[in-house]
Amino acid sequence: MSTNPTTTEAPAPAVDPRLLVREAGFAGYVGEFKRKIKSGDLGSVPVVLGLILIGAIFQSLTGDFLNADNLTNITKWVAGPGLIAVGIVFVLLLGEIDLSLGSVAGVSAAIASVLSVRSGLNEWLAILIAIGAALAIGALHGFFFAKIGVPAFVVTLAGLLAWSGLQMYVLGDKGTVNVINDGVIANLDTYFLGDGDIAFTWAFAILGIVLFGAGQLLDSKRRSAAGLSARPMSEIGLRTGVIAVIALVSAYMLNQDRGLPLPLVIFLGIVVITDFVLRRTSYGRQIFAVGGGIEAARRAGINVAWVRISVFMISAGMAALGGLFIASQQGSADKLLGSGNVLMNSIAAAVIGGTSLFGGRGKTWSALLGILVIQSIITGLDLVHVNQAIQYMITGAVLLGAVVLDSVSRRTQKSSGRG
Amino acid sequence: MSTNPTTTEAPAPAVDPRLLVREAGFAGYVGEFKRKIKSGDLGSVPVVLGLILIGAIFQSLTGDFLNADNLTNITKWVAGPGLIAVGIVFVLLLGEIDLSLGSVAGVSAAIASVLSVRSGLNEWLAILIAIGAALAIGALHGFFFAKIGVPAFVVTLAGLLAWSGLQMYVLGDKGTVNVINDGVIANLDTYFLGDGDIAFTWAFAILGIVLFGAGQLLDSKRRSAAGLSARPMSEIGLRTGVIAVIALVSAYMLNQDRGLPLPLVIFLGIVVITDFVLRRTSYGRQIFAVGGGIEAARRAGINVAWVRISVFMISAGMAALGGLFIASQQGSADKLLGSGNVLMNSIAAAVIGGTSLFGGRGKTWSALLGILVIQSIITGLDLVHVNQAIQYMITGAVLLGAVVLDSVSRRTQKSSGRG
Amino acid sequence: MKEMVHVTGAPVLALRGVSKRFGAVQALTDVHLEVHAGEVVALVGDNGAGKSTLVKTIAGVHPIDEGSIEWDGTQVGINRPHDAQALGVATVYQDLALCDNLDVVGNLFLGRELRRFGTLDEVAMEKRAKELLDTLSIRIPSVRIPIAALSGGQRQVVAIARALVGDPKIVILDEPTAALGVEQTAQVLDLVERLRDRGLGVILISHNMADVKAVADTVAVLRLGRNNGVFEVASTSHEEIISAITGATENAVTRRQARIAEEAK
Amino acid sequence: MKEMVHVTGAPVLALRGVSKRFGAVQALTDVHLEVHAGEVVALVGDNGAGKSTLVKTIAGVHPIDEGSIEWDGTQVGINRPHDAQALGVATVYQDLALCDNLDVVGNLFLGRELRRFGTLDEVAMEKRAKELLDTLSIRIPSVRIPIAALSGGQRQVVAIARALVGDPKIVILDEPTAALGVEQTAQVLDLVERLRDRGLGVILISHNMADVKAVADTVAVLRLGRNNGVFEVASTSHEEIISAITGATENAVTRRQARIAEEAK
Amino acid sequence: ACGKAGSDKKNSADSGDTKSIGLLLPENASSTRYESFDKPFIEAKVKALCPDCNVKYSNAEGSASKQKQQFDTLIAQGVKVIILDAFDAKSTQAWVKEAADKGVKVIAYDRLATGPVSAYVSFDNEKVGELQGQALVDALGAKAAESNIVMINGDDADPNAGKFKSGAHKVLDGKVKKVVYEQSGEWKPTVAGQKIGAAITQLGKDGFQAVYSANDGMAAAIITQLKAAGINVPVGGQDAGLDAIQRIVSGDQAYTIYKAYKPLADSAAELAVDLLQGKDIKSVASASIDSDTDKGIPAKLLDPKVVTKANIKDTVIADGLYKAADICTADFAAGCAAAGLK
Ligand SMILES: Nc1ncnc2c1ncn2[C@@H]1O[C@H](COP(=O)(O)OP(=O)(O)OP(=O)(O)O)[C@@H](O)[C@H]1O
Ligand SMILES: Nc1ncnc2c1ncn2[C@@H]1O[C@H](COP(=O)(O)OP(=O)(O)OP(=O)(O)O)[C@@H](O)[C@H]1O
Ligand SMILES: O[C@@H]1[C@@H](O)[C@H](O)OC[C@H]1O
Ligand SMILES: [Mg+2]
Ligand SMILES: [Mg+2]
Repeated sequence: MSTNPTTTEAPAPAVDPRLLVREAGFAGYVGEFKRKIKSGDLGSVPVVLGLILIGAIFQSLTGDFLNADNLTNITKWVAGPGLIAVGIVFVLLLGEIDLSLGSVAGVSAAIASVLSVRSGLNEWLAILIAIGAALAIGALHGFFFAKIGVPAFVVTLAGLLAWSGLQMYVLGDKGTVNVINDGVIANLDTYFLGDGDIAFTWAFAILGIVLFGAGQLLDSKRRSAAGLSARPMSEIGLRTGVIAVIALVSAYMLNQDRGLPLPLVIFLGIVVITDFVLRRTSYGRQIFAVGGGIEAARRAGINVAWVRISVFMISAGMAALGGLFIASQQGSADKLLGSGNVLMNSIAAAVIGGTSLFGGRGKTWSALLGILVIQSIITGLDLVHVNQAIQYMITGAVLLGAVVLDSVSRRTQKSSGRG
Repeated sequence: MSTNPTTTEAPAPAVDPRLLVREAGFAGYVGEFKRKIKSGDLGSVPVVLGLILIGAIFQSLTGDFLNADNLTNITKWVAGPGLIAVGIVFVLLLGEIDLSLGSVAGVSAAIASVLSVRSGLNEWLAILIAIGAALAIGALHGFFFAKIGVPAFVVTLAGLLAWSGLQMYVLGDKGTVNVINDGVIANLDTYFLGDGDIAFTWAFAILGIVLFGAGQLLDSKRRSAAGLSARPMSEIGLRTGVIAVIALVSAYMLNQDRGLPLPLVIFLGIVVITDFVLRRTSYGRQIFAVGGGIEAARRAGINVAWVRISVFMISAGMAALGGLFIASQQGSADKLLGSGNVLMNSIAAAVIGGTSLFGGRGKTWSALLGILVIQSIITGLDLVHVNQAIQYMITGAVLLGAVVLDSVSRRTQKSSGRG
Repeated sequence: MKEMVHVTGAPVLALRGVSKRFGAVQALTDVHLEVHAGEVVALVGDNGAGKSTLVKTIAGVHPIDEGSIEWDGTQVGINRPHDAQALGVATVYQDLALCDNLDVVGNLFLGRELRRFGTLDEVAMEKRAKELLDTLSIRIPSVRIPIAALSGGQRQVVAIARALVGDPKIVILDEPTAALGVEQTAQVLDLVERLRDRGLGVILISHNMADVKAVADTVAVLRLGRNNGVFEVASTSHEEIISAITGATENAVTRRQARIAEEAK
Repeated sequence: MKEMVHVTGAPVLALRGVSKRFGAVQALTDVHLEVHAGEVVALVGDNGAGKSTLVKTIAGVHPIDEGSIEWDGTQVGINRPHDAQALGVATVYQDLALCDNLDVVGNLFLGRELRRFGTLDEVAMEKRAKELLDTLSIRIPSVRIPIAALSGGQRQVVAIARALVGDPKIVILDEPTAALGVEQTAQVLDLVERLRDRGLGVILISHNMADVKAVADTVAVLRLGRNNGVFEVASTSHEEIISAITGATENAVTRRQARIAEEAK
Repeated sequence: ACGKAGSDKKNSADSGDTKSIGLLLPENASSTRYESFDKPFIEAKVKALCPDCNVKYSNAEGSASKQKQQFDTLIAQGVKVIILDAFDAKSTQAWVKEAADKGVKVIAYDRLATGPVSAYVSFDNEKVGELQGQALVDALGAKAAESNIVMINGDDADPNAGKFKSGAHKVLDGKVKKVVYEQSGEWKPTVAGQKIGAAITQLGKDGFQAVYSANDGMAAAIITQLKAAGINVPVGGQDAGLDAIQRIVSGDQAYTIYKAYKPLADSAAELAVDLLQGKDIKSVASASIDSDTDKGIPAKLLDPKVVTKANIKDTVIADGLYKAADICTADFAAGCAAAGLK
């Protein structure tokens, strides 16, 4: 029962022989993909599949879901809750929650519109003040959480109440304020780049593809130069190809309708920027560290309190932006803006997109994917004429269904991994 | 710089000499208390102080807060959301969340009233069916969470939507159903034991005191008999004394008004029972273990899936009970029962009472303390009669204030402890 | 190197051709292992050799990908920790796996609480806990403080004591003395011998060759996830085992010794 | 027992009368300790003696209750880990304190990331990480897998390598070789010697007397949270240290040895 | 037994509070009317009629259970007269009875609470729906019969919403070609905006000729989405919010329903003060109405009015609800001039 131990090997560690190196070329890509399916390590694929499924179901039910103008509407409406969801991703990365974001969205929209409409302030200035107020609110939450030690849940629950009170107070007796006709806020939702010029859409899509491809190439070059394992060209090509197809098809669809919607551009821009901050800067690394193990982060000399406070400022700032988009979409700021399902939808978006509620795992792209799922369900159901009770039940079922796929694949991953 | 090492001691471990043993008698009790204040290890004391503070403030503002009938009202109104909060404590102990409990409360109340009023079923049977439905709902949530691996947040968010749809559907076009006059559900809120006979109140208070004192005594006896450290008599006396004062004063106040309210008795009874289950049974221990470290619990051979499913059943069952109390209190089951702030208030109650959102730490008594804080704020503000916007802001501030005390003391504890 | 396998009847536990993969890492490849009643098998190997992974497959923490596990000669499926416990496997994990929020008593009896009238018998458990810890000569300020407040060694002893509650047939100890002081280590080695004498099978993982040589009957070496020899302790030298572990006769250990010898001159 | 303290000028770090209490447990009472440049101080003691607690007060994890800390002869306040790092203390904790969700590279450079145009320079960090791990002769499947997927020993090496990023004046190692294989242990001992030769002060906590005797200049013994002697390694026997640790000349270790000797007869 | 609870208490309710009037309003979110109009008007009128009286106000925030607590709290405070705008009129039977047993009088305000209420002041909610329907037909003019209509209703959970809906259907069904899309906007502007988006997708830009919106808040979002899609059809609401009046001025919205809050509030205040002082109320509440539970309730019923560009001056401005200056901010100056508001 004994084997002869090897005694010839050199002591300095070479590449671990147990690491399954993928075959080169396309075959290797396919093999790797198969392995990933088996071990459930599929990243965003299940959510994207869920999205496709939702689209297919609603299209077959209504025949209108894949209309260019419906799709355009969806891309416009994801911006408001989507931006709030981006803020939530940051908070969730810390393993915390921010319940106040709906109210913060509401109070910011109220401040911006009251200042610009009733007090006649310059609209840009009004917007800046509103965002500034939101940042201050976030800093206050962060302070009570990080410095006083009140659980974030309680701080932001108190905020949820207090800021919606403030929102009512700011709007005052006269209530709802219409946003300025054709003003900055009004245009957030309604403007199409170049007033619907299709050139903008194509340019935007191609820019995206080129940046993505170039980034991947450069990275791969640097890694090879440093003697590290790098993505093979075939894979870079394939990935860029997939991105290109998505971008170009989207551009084509948008151009069938009104062109490139401003809210989509801003939302995508913010997702890209925040993703960069999280993955490519020390600050982002610190957020992950605090979320993954606060004690380890503290012992590494990270200023945990500052990370926490700043994250709550970011989430409040994003909520303010989101609130402005919602005001733009409904044409007014009112006492209800930001209440109801807004917060839940945004949190759900982040979670559906794959951000963990327990900290340390997630990305802002999940806000985009998740809110697309949710907004597709909402819009799809709007096209189906059933009564409100049934609609609620279906929404619940579809929401669950969209995540089951993802969970099943993750479960495989879990059972084949540690823990 | 070297000291002479001791070389005489026996190797078998005796009591650790570094453990600071408390002085005997009353002086020791005071010393221990001082030490606890210093290290922030105060248990429920800060929350109770917060409660007293809230009472004092509202009494001085309105002059009506400490009226016997206002206090009686508060004790009646805590039952509904309080029972939901008890369910939430169970879920929080696992480190999870259940967003559906408001809807579950609503749908259960709807089922019970529709069956008993519109279908003319026996009211007890209707209640049993409603609770059974809630347990089934909880099992379904648990199944998707524990077996399929969908995050509890998403499962119960889907539930929140689906069950409130079901609630509307069950109530149908006719909407609101009034509960049967003087029926079982109606009495849940309005009945006073012995129809207001003061003997019941006194008996209940004395029973509580005796059970508490006897329990402490017996426990201490058994421990001494087994040679383990036991609570000294002086401390047992002091603790029982404090409980006695609280119980007798409450009884006196209640007897100034309508006597012993049924909802208070049921709520207290359920808190005591669930506390017993959590602290004195293997099942309760398993819940703590899963919440404290799921992997450790799994490796200890605990059936984690079953613990999770059962906990979601408990929370849904508690929500159903809570829903019946709410229906009783408002005299009807309507489409909005359980919506709005019900869920948030219940979660906040659990957290304010000291149950951790991150699992493994808490008790059902925290539901009682927390809901008393919240209901006192709500009732107090109702007595003050300021406008809504201001009320919201004050509620937020008071809520935060009530927890700051607790957090500050816990923070001391943290900085003087590990981590 | 001699091919000597210690046999006293059929093995209680036998692994046959076990493989286990994590994502892109093949942690175990075709591993064989046998443990007999009354035998102490030391499982040794370099860091990352797959020892803990192997132990976890036996304990039901990770189900195996390929191969089979035999218990008293019949093939069994171990898919969750509960299965292993039901067979009679008690495991002390390298990462301890204790519940930070429970106190020492709670952790010791987790899953096997003592009861009285259906409710937890805290008094009996506390008493038994003290006795157990005393036999391992550890001083813990109080058995009622949460695990989170214990020192590294104190926790390790609690984890070891856990394995003694209940009535196992095989005890697996994954680096049980790593965090222990000299005295506690001696106690654990004594304990291992007592377990063997009571007819239990013991799998002991350790990087300490002195300890291994002191208590083990057989040494199984893992290297890069594969078997790399099984040795009879009595007839194998320290150096033979080390070179099976490192896969080289010349290694950092010998180099260091050579250098020190050099410097001493 | 001789009273010999190794002195090369003023100590870099000196603890004077440090006390620390957790709730009802007095973990440290009036503890003194000095570390000089180019000196390896071994800190030994029974499980729960307070070694890790002492180390954590130096590293700023727990602020001290009483006493003072001197750095290069001037009194300093160390209230958070950042303060200690700023002074030049690098610490390898017994509980490692790594972020499970970050990969090996992320953990190694946490708080001291290499940057390029203001953004993380992943390529440079990955390269450096590989070099660092190579010097500690550990084989890790990939430096891009999360810490949670590593074996016990692999994690420990990552934690040790972490302390070498940056430019410390004092390195504290709390049981650094507990989970390491023979080869890796030898490498870490080599490393300690290299650090000393570079003029750094090293505090090494270990339960392994052989390792202590091999690399330490001075041994400080803690017992039940108090100083229990400081010894010059060269002139102190194994037994003397052990009896200072256990507080008894007769203990489980000697009993075990006696019994084995007996049985051998 | 040893006796009844409360036997020796100096019952605050018995001693009574002869200076306080309770005011319970149902919600504050879906409409601004309650805190902008009802509450201040009632307070002012009470002060005018009885200078040392005060009004104790609470808002139920859309929850029957919360309203019951506020109701009981008023009774605990010793209030003897309560003006109740029930969040859910069906639920109140037991409460009102309980109050009556304690000698507390309840005036049903706006919504007809069940139970033995002392009086009722209101608009007829079904009538509101009918007016909305008629105003939409009027806005369409001659084309009405060939027009397809989109209806965005209120929240199914709100009992009033059903009344508005059925009232509107009563008029629209028959007078217009067809209701081609009908969904609940849940009283939420964003939801309403998205529903109209779906309607546009499904029906096309020319697929409908008018939109019924149950209130102004939802109308704002609907109009924004219609504009963005380049559609210009009549849209109507309810509540006469300032923003709605402005949209009417600018021609974006066709009409709103003005429930003349002032007379409503004044009558309620008069009734309350009379009841408090033990006077007869027949002079104010001269009509009589039956509720689900009680018959012959003394009532005062007011008529809601439709507001269009033509009668802004004679309604909301004449009643002092808004000043021309409130309405005519920079954005709306041109429209105001055209409508003759200055
Ligand atoms: N959950 C997991 N996911 C991915 N890789 C894993 C996982 N668990 C273990 N591994 C890998 O499997 C290999 C074996 O790990 P294992 O913990 O069994 O080693 P070990 O022999 O116990 O080492 P040590 O002596 O350091 O404890 C390691 O390379 C490790 O990286
Ligand atoms: N956060 C804490 N709360 C309460 N007690 C603590 C805490 N941390 C440590 N202790 C206690 O302080 C004592 C010393 O612990 P410490 O971890 O310093 O021991 P150690 O010498 O490092 O032991 P080991 O060799 O086992 O690692 C122990 O009795 C432990 O229970
Ligand atoms: O005035 C309306 C009110 O009656 C209804 O209940 O809620 C919506 C409002 O617009
Ligand atoms: Mg291991
Ligand atoms: Mg230690």
